[in-house]
Amino acid sequence: MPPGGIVTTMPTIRVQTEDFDVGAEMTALRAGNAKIGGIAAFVGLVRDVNDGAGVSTLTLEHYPAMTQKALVEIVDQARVRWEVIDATVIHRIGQLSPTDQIVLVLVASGHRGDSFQACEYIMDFLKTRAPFWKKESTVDGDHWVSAKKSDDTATSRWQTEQN
Amino acid sequence: MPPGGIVTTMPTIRVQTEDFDVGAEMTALRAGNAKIGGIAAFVGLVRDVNDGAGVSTLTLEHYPAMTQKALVEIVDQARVRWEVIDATVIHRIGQLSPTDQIVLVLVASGHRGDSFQACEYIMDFLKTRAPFWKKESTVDGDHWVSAKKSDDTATSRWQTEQN
Amino acid sequence: MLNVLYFASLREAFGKPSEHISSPLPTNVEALILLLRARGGVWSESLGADKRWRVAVNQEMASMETALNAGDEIAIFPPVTGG
Amino acid sequence: MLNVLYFASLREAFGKPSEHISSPLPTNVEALILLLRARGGVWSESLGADKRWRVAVNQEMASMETALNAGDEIAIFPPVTGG
Repeated sequence: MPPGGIVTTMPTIRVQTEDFDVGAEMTALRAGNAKIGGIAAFVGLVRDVNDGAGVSTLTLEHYPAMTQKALVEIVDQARVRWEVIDATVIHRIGQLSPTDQIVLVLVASGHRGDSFQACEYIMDFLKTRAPFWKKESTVDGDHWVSAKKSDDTATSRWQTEQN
Repeated sequence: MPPGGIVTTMPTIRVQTEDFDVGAEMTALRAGNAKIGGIAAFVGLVRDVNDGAGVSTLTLEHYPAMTQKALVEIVDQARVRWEVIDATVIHRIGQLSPTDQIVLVLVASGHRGDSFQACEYIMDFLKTRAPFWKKESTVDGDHWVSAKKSDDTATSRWQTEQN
Repeated sequence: MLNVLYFASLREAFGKPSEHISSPLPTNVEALILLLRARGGVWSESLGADKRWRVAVNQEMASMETALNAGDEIAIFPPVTGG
Repeated sequence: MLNVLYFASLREAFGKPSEHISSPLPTNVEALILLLRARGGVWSESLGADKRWRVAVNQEMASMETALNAGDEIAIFPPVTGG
């Protein structure tokens, strides 16, 4: 039972090649639930890190049998720590271009602090625990993106801090 | 000049009686800017705190001459602390009902940590510094909502912590 | 002359959204508050030291020591509850 | 028999997305890694102790000590980079 004893809903978790509509996902999440005081959201976008001369496309691969399991577990862990009424996680795969949407996390809670913390926690763990890999195609050729130390740091702070 | 030396954009700040469209605001914020790696968002909603028997409407009043100034200053303060490429703050006034949207904060940054922190900072200061007041109309009559100590605590932690 | 505005519960308690205060012109926020409290009734009650209220001078949050000048817009209101 | 999957740069380096490994059946993740490294070339290079790679057993993150049983699905991949 999460803090506050609020009845939890099964989160919406999807991995898809199609784009997503943030407004529609948010409307679906909050539909008619007057217990929700706020929704924290994060949308990840493909950056053009090299001023237009760089990334032309990004290809996202994943491990289908594990992805859903990993994302459900991350959301469950967030619910142990914060009051989460409902949540949505959508991650795209396949070929993407700069300014395209990659990932969406929505967390609906009674109070904003819970939604902000849970949303950032889910993003941090998604970055370091969910089995997705990015390959960049640039004018200099293709290469697999390296994991960033800053993402490991972002994840490990949840294990040490007293939120 | 903010960290990273990124050229800043004038934030979008609006106070309005009409509802807002989160998807459309997000699309406008990120339009064509390939430097944006992520957008953190928060949508505040009218809660029905008393299981349906309680709040029937909420009326929001503000101090027009001060509101815009206060919100601009809050966003500026966030930009001193984090890399913010662009931001949107929309606050509704007038009469609202449970499940209605009250407030929207969007922060676009190169990296997600900046957008999350700046978005939560803006919400925390909006709650304790922007001149809005809520009046609840319930079956037991009307009353002005009291300021919450938890909001003061949320604001003051930004003044002490080393983000 | 000062333009003094009241908001939310204070506007309702005082029965008016604003008024002009000119003679004597209070020199700082504290002097203005003392002048208003001296009216007694809802004024002394609502602006008591035990009550929570805030003052803005020319749309910026102010303290009891903030100086006042002719033409200033002073707003007195309860702690804000937006968002 | 173990079903061993490779992803991203490891899939490309090894030139295959998966393979079956049966005899001898490695008893834990470390034994499987040693068996693969013993192939030399890209195998010993990509799975070197100085390289960053991860192992999942039955879709859960595993360590070198995680025991393996016939029928398990083992995935070997570089650190994840989604989001």
